[in-house]
This record gives sequence, structure tokens and C-alpha cells, in this order.
Amino acid sequence: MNFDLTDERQMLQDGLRRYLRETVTPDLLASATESETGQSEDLWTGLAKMGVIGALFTEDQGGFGGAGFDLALTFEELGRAGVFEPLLEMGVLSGGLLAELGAADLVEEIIAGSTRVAFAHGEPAGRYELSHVATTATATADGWTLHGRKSIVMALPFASHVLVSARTSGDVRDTSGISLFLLPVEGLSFRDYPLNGGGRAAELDLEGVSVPKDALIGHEGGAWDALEHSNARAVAAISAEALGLMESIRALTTEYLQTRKQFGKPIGKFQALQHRMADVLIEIEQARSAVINLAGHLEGDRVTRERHVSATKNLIGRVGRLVVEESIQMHGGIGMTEEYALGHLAKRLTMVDHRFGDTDYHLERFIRLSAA
Amino acid sequence: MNFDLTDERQMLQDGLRRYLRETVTPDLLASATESETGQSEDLWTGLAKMGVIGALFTEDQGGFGGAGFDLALTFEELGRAGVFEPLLEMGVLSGGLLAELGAADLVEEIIAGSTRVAFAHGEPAGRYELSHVATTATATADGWTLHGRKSIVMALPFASHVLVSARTSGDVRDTSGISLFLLPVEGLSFRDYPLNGGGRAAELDLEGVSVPKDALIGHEGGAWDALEHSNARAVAAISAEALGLMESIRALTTEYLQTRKQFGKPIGKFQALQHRMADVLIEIEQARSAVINLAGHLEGDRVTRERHVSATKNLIGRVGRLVVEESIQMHGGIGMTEEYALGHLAKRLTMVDHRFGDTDYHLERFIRLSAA
Amino acid sequence: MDLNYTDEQKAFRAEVRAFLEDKLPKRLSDKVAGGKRLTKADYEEWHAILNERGWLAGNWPKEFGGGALDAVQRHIFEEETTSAHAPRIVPFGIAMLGPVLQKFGNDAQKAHYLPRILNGDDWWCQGYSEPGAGSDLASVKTSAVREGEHYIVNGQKTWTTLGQYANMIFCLVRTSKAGKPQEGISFLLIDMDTPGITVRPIVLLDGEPEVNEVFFDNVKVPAENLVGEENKGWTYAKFLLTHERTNIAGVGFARAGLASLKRIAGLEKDGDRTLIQNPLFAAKMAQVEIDLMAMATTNLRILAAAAAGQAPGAESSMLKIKGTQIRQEINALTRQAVGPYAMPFVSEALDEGSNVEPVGPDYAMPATQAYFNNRKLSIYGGSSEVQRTIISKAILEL
Amino acid sequence: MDLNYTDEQKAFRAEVRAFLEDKLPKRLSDKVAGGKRLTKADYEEWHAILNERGWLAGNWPKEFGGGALDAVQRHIFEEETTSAHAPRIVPFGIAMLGPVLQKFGNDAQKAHYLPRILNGDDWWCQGYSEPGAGSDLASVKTSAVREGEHYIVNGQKTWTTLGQYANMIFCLVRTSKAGKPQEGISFLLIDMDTPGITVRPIVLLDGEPEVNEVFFDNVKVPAENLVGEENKGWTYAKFLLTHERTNIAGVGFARAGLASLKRIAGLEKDGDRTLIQNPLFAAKMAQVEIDLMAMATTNLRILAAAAAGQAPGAESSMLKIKGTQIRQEINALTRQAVGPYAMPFVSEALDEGSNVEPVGPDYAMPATQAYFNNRKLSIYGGSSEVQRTIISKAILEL
Repeated sequence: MNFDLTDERQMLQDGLRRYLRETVTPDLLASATESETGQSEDLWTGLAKMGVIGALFTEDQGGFGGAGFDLALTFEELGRAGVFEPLLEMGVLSGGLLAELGAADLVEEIIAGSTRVAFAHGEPAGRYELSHVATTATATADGWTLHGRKSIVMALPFASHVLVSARTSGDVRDTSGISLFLLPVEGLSFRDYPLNGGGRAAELDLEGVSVPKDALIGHEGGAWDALEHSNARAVAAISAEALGLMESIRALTTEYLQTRKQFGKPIGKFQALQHRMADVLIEIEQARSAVINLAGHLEGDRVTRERHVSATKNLIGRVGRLVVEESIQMHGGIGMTEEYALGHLAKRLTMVDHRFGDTDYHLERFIRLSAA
Repeated sequence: MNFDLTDERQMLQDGLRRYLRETVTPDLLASATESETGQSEDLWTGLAKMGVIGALFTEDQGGFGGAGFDLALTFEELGRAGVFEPLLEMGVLSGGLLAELGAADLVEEIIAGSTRVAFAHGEPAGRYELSHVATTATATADGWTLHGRKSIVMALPFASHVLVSARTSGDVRDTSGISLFLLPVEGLSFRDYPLNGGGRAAELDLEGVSVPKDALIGHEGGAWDALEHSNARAVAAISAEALGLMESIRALTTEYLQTRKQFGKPIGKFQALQHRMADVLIEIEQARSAVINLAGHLEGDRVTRERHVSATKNLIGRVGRLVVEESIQMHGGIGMTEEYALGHLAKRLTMVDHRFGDTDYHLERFIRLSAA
Repeated sequence: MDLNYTDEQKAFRAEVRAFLEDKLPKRLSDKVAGGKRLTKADYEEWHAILNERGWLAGNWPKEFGGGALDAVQRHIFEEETTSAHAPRIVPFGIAMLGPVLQKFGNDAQKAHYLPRILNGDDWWCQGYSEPGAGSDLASVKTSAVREGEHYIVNGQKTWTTLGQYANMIFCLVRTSKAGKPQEGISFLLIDMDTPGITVRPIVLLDGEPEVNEVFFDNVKVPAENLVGEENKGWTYAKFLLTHERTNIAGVGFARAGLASLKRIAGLEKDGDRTLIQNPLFAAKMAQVEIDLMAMATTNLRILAAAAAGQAPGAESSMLKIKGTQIRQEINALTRQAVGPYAMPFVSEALDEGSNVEPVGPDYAMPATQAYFNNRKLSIYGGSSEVQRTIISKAILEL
Repeated sequence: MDLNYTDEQKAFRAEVRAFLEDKLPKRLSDKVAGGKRLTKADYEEWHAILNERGWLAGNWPKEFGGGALDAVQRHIFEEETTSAHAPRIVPFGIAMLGPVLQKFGNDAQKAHYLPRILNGDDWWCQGYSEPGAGSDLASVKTSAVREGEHYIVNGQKTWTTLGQYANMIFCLVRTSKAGKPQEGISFLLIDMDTPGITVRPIVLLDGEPEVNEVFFDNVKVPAENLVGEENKGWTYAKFLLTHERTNIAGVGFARAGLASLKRIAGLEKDGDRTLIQNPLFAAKMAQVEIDLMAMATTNLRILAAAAAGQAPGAESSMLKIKGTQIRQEINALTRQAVGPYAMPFVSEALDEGSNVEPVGPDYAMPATQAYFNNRKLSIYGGSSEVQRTIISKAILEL
């Protein structure tokens, strides 16, 4: 039992934290939001150059990390800084799937930051069900024709490619019969739009899109295991990001309580707020332990891993809501304004519950998995 | 719209409150608990003489009240005093059923307090399901033979008679096929025991008990509507009792906060406790409104009435737990002792959630009734 | 005890319903129901319709052109207009300033300003809060120095709701530094077109510039714009705050929100079922509905007491806290209900007549916005913390 | 980072398991699992078994006959003994007084008292709290006045757990009124058989006389029974309180409680299903299990830091609050689970060898008792309120 970071990881964490602290300003985030891609080109390049994308891959895959704790510490720092560069989508999801399904040649470019692969999996009626794939891929003489629509494809306007899930057999929510296809973004028809919490996403129209044979990644109809595994890693990443967001929010709120005076004394001297803030802190420590639990069980047997996925995401969702609501409340009016730093962090943390299954979804799933 | 009590009700409330304040002492409750019947003979007689039992019946039935608000104010006062005389069981349940099913001759004696009819309906595997009746009654040449067992028959050792539900047709949880039989207690086989919160109850063995033809009350197999109605009235009564308990607990706790000093000042000056106590008070006001809602809808159409039954019992359960736990916590160690007044009230309030369906039971039921 | 409305009250409710059926423009109720942005013209249109019927100022006495409705009638009116998705009545002139002028204004002020509020000639906004003051309203720093027939006003107000639409502002200003903070405050009416006034919008979490900062740089205000006596403004301010508390429970809003939540939960697919069939979600909805059923009765109890002439005291603090909890919980559940489509933020889709389609179902983005926007309910008008302290002192005597 | 135990730790766990398999009397584990009353002899029997193996005082160094276990080993030991339903080790001599004597006692005291604790010659109880003091431990009023070779003790202690079994009590007494309240306190060892001592049981909500009041009326205590220096007792008291905090999270108790809850929920019929299939109840159980999974890791993190020599600070306050919330929630759910049979209270059924059958399932009455009894978790050892204040000062710096 050991809760210390290795020296390498400590260095990565320190370096990343320093870099983000020096680089990420409200102006940078605002101009990223207003840009056409919804991202900061400079920040992406900077992170890639630092090797942050590489930290999400194992040495076998051409990276220098890739374990659960590498993901956790990377995304905790990204969350702390409130950045919304698509490392989760392009690194953990698309990158992880490509690496796992044997498209090794691309991974090098992904790590370098030059090839940017969005991940198009969710669909309008799918809500949080990972196996929900209504989009179909039909074999043709020289490849495949896709039919369907993907929703909220994160960072598509920033991507050069997109990894698309489509069904080559089975019913809409079957786990078997799901295949992955890699497409260049150019020529695709989509509508993109900004997101609460930063960045842009798109609704992607795949109706009648034809792709060549070699667009298929991995075995036909056999993507499920890799999908579920990469989803578990994504939940670890977003949970760690949520933890980082909580820490920054906690720091802002504590500082505000220490300095803001009302009725003649710092509001942090009011016992009712002290006790509530103590409860917030306790819950953030719970969130930290939940992230550690998931990060440490990503490579275990499936049921253990997935139980931790659902336990962690459930707890993160509950604590996230508490942290958002209490921090805004303790700030008062200023906490509701978009220009104060809290606003962006609070929105981003709120949105965590709308990805990869919300609090209730994972509570039910935890019960099912525990009964199994 | 009018939330004032009529003059008659105001007089009943004032009189009852005064009588109980003067009569009910810790010693009286303790000696009732230790007595063989688990009740105070004097208190019962006193209440009957005051006409308190009569207040639970309409004029048509020989009483002088009987409406929801009569029940509410009576049981609120009984709760406030923490007494556990079986007015609910003998007045609202057995008495109400006998009155409704046409055994009018007995009601007069019940109102006078001389005939005491316990109500034996719950069964070991029935939990909170009102229609669960596994006990059977088989017709014989000169009457009926009962087979089965009734659990937690409240105040049976104090009763002269017992009203027993038994199935004359149908399956265990059918609403039709339930009949009621009135039996003298003498000669019955039961095991009685004390209860958390005061009083005694019994497990009643009805295996092979024979009763004459005229033991049947109302129509054979047709007791359901009256049962459900009297159950709704019982929920109103116990909810009002819970409200009275909450009020006494609130008064004790507020007084304790005002007088008990720690770290050099009354603990009620600590803001964290002030704010929590304010929340407790708000929830007690919610409980009061819930009691009013149910009392005002007892005679409405079935679905409206039963929605209010479940809404009120759910809310009372939630608020009850909050009031118990916060009041003990704010008292500290003294709140956990049996000799301090809080202990008895807190136990009694806790037990309210274990009768007529708990918080979750009624939440699910409310959802079902709302969908209907 | 009788939980039912009297026949007179039922008749009034029928009258309001018929009026809404007849006069509330569908264009407006569609915007409100759909969470669309309301323009200044939308509010003015609705105010004019109400004023014609005599119900714009339900709380004012007849002599000033009001509806002279009692507390229960006002509640019925609120309930009906909210569930019909009528725009809210902008409160600053009607609910706040009007009663202050009627009680403390001089005859000239009454004659000039009250009709203008009803006619829509003036759009008032509120200059109470200042940066860094929060719930501590008495710490007013904006100064007004008397020079001849004018006051010279300097300072800053904030959280001024819809100040961007206003041509008039009523302000608490400091006219003296002697004595306790409450003692040197005056109540001043200021024309927003006066030189030296700058309005800066504050964008809130939902992306909307609902509130503003208002800066005063040597603003010259005629002395006749003083309400009541100099340095007595705190009395008028407290009176205004009491009146602001009408409909503090927000029962109508909560009911409309719950109905909308149920509709959405019935539409949202959740695996093989709809969300309304998900037992955990159904339980949360049921619990908040049960809370609302009780709170609505608490509200009626307090209204009935008010209609019978009892002054509502700290009870309104209880209503504000519980009403807020219920509305915020409904907002949170609605946000949860819309699922992944809570994420897109397409501001233009909220404008009437824009051709921008919403992303996902049209109810999704307003759900997220309402969640963030209604965090304000527990902050403004005396935060929940301030209300708990009031309850603790006034009722619990702690 | 590695969430797994090391091979040495696994080996230790196996050793503990084998020992429990072999040595824990089934009669005792059945009583604990069934919520039956433990007698003084039961505790003494188990202490003797543990002492023979050298694990009675796992926290003591070898030189005093202890097990010299590190923080993680102690945790493993706790986890295993709790889930095997072993009786708890009575903490007053082992966990509390022992470390104080080892650090602050003189040689004679160490030589005399420490072996007697291990052998079971002395049963110690704690004389800290006083009536009306609550969490404010420094407000000690019980006085000890030096007269020659004795102190004369007068006053009253309360909440003395299992004092009815004890022959010895360690007390905080006031030896000086000068200075701050903390400054005049001394730490005194008192024989319960000394004339002038009266013990009065306090019956708690669960009907059990678990705690006592202890009265001192001119009790003559030899001066050699003073630990350390006169008026320095507060230092020793604080040291003791820190040691009391071992296993503050109660992970083992929570796991055993959750396992028992699941078993009951699987047995209880709830209409056509068992309670474990009721989605609302299952959700509450799952949520507390998820909380426990996280809290167990928080606990290990703090233990690992402690084993690495870092002093646990306010983190143990966080553990106490969260651990208490989890255990109390499990208790509340278990009480809920047993349904109507939570009501009967048949005290005699808890006695071993009594022929009194429980009413309803045998797990029902202990469920209600545990719910009431464990309200104490958030009250004693520094209430949750005191812990929140510690967190707020020490970590948040508010």
C-alpha cells in the first residue's frame, strides 16, 4: 500500500501545474471560447510539446505513462486550471481506442498533437447508454456506407479526423456488432456550437457517408470490450478533472471567506459557514479517494473495474453538485457572475454530471453490477 | 379558506392540553409502562370522561366530532404530552370500523371507555401492505374457524375485545375477500411484550379459534373500503401525533439551547446550531401543513385522499427523523438518556415511521397513485 | 378549518382565468413557457394589457389606480398568471417603489410618478446593493451631498436588475456619516439620463446580462427628488423590503416548473423506459412534489393570517427558504432530466424570430440556464443565511 | 501509488485470520453478531486470549508487553476482528491509559499498572466528562486538594462507560484555579473501592446502562497516584485524546454493519419482492456503500501517512465525521429494514442463556437498539460540531 507518487509522476504533476499556472489566463480561455475551433491552438501545442498527451499512453503504445494514476494526475491538473482542451476525447478516448485496436501508426501523431481525432459515439436518443449505437455501417463493394447521426461530438471543429462508432450487426443496444471507423473531418457535414463550460461540439450528420474498407479500425463488430475499457478510463479522467475543479473552487471560496467582510468581520468567521465549508472539504476528500479507487482498478477484472467506474462517477456527481451550489451560495452575487473565475469552474464542474452517465445512472448501474 | 379552529374545537384543544399538562407526569408514564396492561387505567378513564374518545366519532355515530380536524387536534395534543393510551387503535381503528360497518351499539361503550377493542390486522410477513391478510376464516355449521397469526396487536393486554381481520376468500394480498370478526380477548392465546416508545402489544395466535356467526362485522369479504378509509384516518391521527411530538421536542431543544452554556455562552448563540434549528423549525411547519392537508381531504374521493395519505406520511417520516436526530445531537449526551424527557418523545417519534407504512413505502405509493 | 377557497375567491379565480384566456397573447406565453428571452417591449405590452384591466398594480389601493386585491386574491392572481405562463410583472415600480411613494411620498411625487408607473412612461430600477455589501444593506457608501437645490451623487450600485431598460432609478444614498450606519441614509429618485450615470451590464452564469452595475459620477439630482425626510431612508427601505416579500414562496413558479419537469421526464428516453419511469428519478420528483404540497398550504396559512390583518413576521423567512429550496430542486432535476443536451449553449436560439434552431430538444438549454440563474433565489432579497438568522432570533429566540 | 497491501501486510492479515479462526470462541462471536449483551466475563475472556497471543495491546511497544503493530497493521487487525464479530477491546486501559503511563508515568506506575492492564487485574474506566461540560473538557470542576500525602477529591464525573465493571478510574481533577482553565488540571489514578465513591448507572435510549455517573465525596487518594506533574494534566489529557482516535473511522464496524444490513434486506419481504429488490432502498444502500468505499481509502491514505511517520492532524476530524455519518446511516437503514418489528422491546431476549425468544426476527430489536445507541458516535470523543470547528480552523484557516 503506497499513496505516494513516483518521482516521474511527481515531476509531471509539478511541471504541468507550473505550466498551466503560467499559461492559462482568463483571456486565453475567453479567446479559445470565441475562436472558430473553440480551443486554444497554442495551449494544445504547448501541452503536446510538454509530453502531456504522451502521459496518457503506455510505453508499449509509444507514450510514457498510460496507467490510471497517470490519467488521474494529468486531468486533476487540467481541471485545476479549468482548461477545456480535448485531451480526454483525443487522448483517452480516440487515442486509447486506436492504440488498443492496433492503429499504432496514428498514435505517434496523436501524441505529437499533430493528428487530432475527435470521438463520435453518442447519439440523440442514446442518453448515457454506452451500447446505444443506432448509426449503421453497411458493407459495399469498396468499403462502407454509414447512416445515422452523432450528437455532441466534442471538439469536432478542432479535429483533423473523427473516430465514429457504427453498428455492423445486432440491435440498437446490443454490445456485439459495434464497429469503429476513422474518417477525415474534411467533407463531413456537421453543425457546431459552443458548450457550457467552454469548447465547442457538433451534431454530425453521417447519412449516406461512404468510407473505404480500411476506415474500419479493429475487427468488424468487435469494438465493445475496448469501448467499455476506454469509457472506464474516460470516467477516471473526467472524475480527476472534476477533483481538480473542486480544489480550485475550494481555494477560491476559502480565500473569499477569509477576505470578504460583512457585518464587520470576515464572513469566514461565521460559524454556520465554517461548518458547511468543513463538510464541503470532507466531501472533496471523499472525491479524491473515489478517484484513487478508480484509477487503481482500471486494469482489474471487468466487474471490479466497472463497479468502481459507477461508484466513482456517482460520488463525483453528488460532491460536484454540493461544491458548485455551496461555493456559489457562500460567494453570494459575485459567485453568479460570468466574469469572476468561479463562474467558469462551476459551470464546467456542473457539466461533468452530463457526460458518461449521471449520478443516478451510475447508482442504478452500481446496484446491477453488485448483484451480478 | 379558513385555518381557524371552530370554537368547539378550540375548547376541546385547550381543555385537553390543560388536562394532559396537569395529569401526565414522567412517573405516570413510567408506571403505565411497568403495569401489566402497559397503559394507565386512570388516564384512559380520564380521557374518556372528558369526551376525548367521543371527539373521534361523528354525531351520527354518537360522538361529537369525527372530522379530520377533530382527529388532528386530538392526536396533536396526545403527541405533545407523549402519552401512549390506545386512542388510535381503539377509537380511530376499531371504533371507526365498528361505527362504519354498523355495529353502532358497541360504539357508545367505546366512547364511554368501558369496552376496549384492540385491532388485530398486521401479520408477521405483511410488513406495511394493508391488503396482506393470510389469516383465514372458514365457515362452519355454527360460525367460523380462524387460522393464522396476528402480529404487534397494540394494547391487546388492555383490551376487552379484539377486532380481527381474516380472509374468507381470495389470495393473500387481494383487496376483496377480507372480513372482520369481533372476539372477546378472554380465552385467546397471545404473548405480550413492551414497546419502544411505551405501551404493550402482543403476537396473537388464532390457530383453530372458533367464533359464532354473529362475530362477523359487516358483510362477508367486503371490509376493504372501510379498512382503507379507517387506515387513512389512522395515518392522519398518527401524523398529528407526530406533529405534537415534534412540537414538544422542539420546545425542549430550544429551551436547552437557550440555557445550556458551553465555552462560556449559551450554545444557542452558536450560529451553526441556530441555522440548523431554523431548518428544523421550517420542516416542522411543513409537517403541520401536511397534517392539515390530510385532515382536510379524508372525506374526499379515494385517489385524492390516498395521495394525501402517502404524501403526508412520507413527509412526516422524513421530518420525524430530522427532528429526532438533530434534537439528540444538539442536546449531546443528555439527549441520549432515558431519564431526560427527550428520550421518550424521540423514541416514540422514531417509531411512527414503523407503523402504517414508512417513508419509502409511501413515496413509492404516492408515485403509483399519481400515475393512476 | 376549511382548505377550500370561498365562493368569492373561486369567482375571482374564474375571472382571472377568463381574462388570461382572452387577453394573454399566445406569442408571450409561448416565449415564457419555452424559456425564451423577453424584450423590454414584451414586458411593456403585458403591463399595458394588465393596466387596462386594473390588475397591473393589484397591491395598490383603488385611489392610486390599483386593483386593491387582498392577500389571498393576489395569491390567486399570481397562481393563475404563472401557470398560464404570463410574463412576470416587473416589480420595481409596481411592487417596490409604488407602496413607498404612497406611504412616504409627498403629493407632488404621488401625482407625478404613480400614473407614470401604471402607464409605462417610466421603467424603474433599484439602486440598493453596493459592491462588497452583500446582505449588509445598511453599509451604503454612495454619497449624496446637498448643494443648493440639488444633491450631488457619487458612488456605485450593483445587482441592478434590468437596469439596462430603465429610465429611472430609486437609490439609497448616504447623506450623513453621523450615528449608526442606518441613520444617515436617504431615499432618492434619479433620472437615468442625467449626465454622469453609466450602466455596465454584468453577465451571469446563464450568459444573460440580467443585472447591471450603475456608476454615479457627480450626478446632479434635484432636491425635490428626495422621498420623505433626509436621513430617514432606512425606514422607507425596510418598508419596501417587506413589500418585496409578496409571493416570496413562489408557489406558482414551483408548480409551473414541476409541470414542465414532468413533461420533460415523460419525453426523455432512459434506456427502455422514459425518465419518469425511472424509480430513482420518480422518487426525487415525488418528494419535491410532496414538499410543494405542504409548502403551498403553509403559504395559504400565512396568507390567510395576513388577509385577516395579522402582519407576517419571520414566517415569510421560512417561506422564502423552503420556497427557494423547492424551486432550486426542481431546477436541478430539470437540468438532470435533459441529459447530455444540457451542455450546448446557443444563445441566439433564445431570441424570438431568430432562425437558429436549438441543439437537441428545445427545452434543454433553458433547463441549464434556469438552474444557474435560480441560484440567485437563495442569495438575493436576503440570503437564506440571513433568513435563518432572522428565524433563529425572532421565532426561536436564540 | 499502489492500493494493495504489501506482501508483509498480507501475511500479517493471514496470521490474524488464522488466529481468529482458531481462538475466537464461537459463543462470543455469536453474541456479537446477534447484538446480544456482553458480560464483564465475556470481555475478560477475550482479553486473555488476545493477551496470550501478544495482540491485546497492539499499540504498545514490545518492552511493555505490547504488539508493537504499526498503523496499517493495527488497521488490518481491527478490520479482521470486527468482521469476525470479535468483542471489541475495552479501550480504557489499553488504548487510553496505557500510552499515557508509558509516556508520562513514573517507573513505579509503569511497573505496577501496565502488567495489571494486560493481565486483566484492573478494569479501568474514564473520568473525563462532567455534568454540563459537554465537549468543553477543560471546564473541569471536580477538585483535588492536597493534604499531606493525599489528595481529597470532591465532585462528579459522568458518561463513564462501563464504569459499573471498573475497579480503577483515571480522572481529570482541578488542583488549581489560577490561570486559564487548562492550566490547573491534574491527572489522577483512583481506586474505585475507596470510601466516598458512588456509581450510578445512566440508562440510555436503547435501554442499556452503558454509562454511569461517578460521585466523589471526600475521597482520599494517595499522592503517588498523580501521573506526571501537578497542574499539567491537560497535556496528558490531550495526548490521550489523540490516542483515542485510533480507528476513528470505524471502517470495520461499517463493513460489518453493511453486510448485516444486506443480509436483512435480502430476508425481509416487501410485497412481492424482498427489500433488497426495492429500488429506493437499494439506492440508499448502494449510496452508503459507495461512500464507505471512498472513506475506507481516505482512511488508508491517512494510515499510510501515519505509518510513514506523519502525525495525523485535523484529517482525523474528517474521518470521524464521515465515518460517523456512514455508520449512523447504516444504522438508520437497518432500523428501517426491519419494518414493524422495530417496535417490540424485550430486554431479556438479549441475555445469553435466557429462554426468552425475540419477537419477530432475531435481528429486529438489535437494529433499533443500535440506531439509538450509535447516536453517541456524533456526540462523544469530540462532537461532530467540535470536529467541524477544528477542520475549519486547522485546515481551512477560517
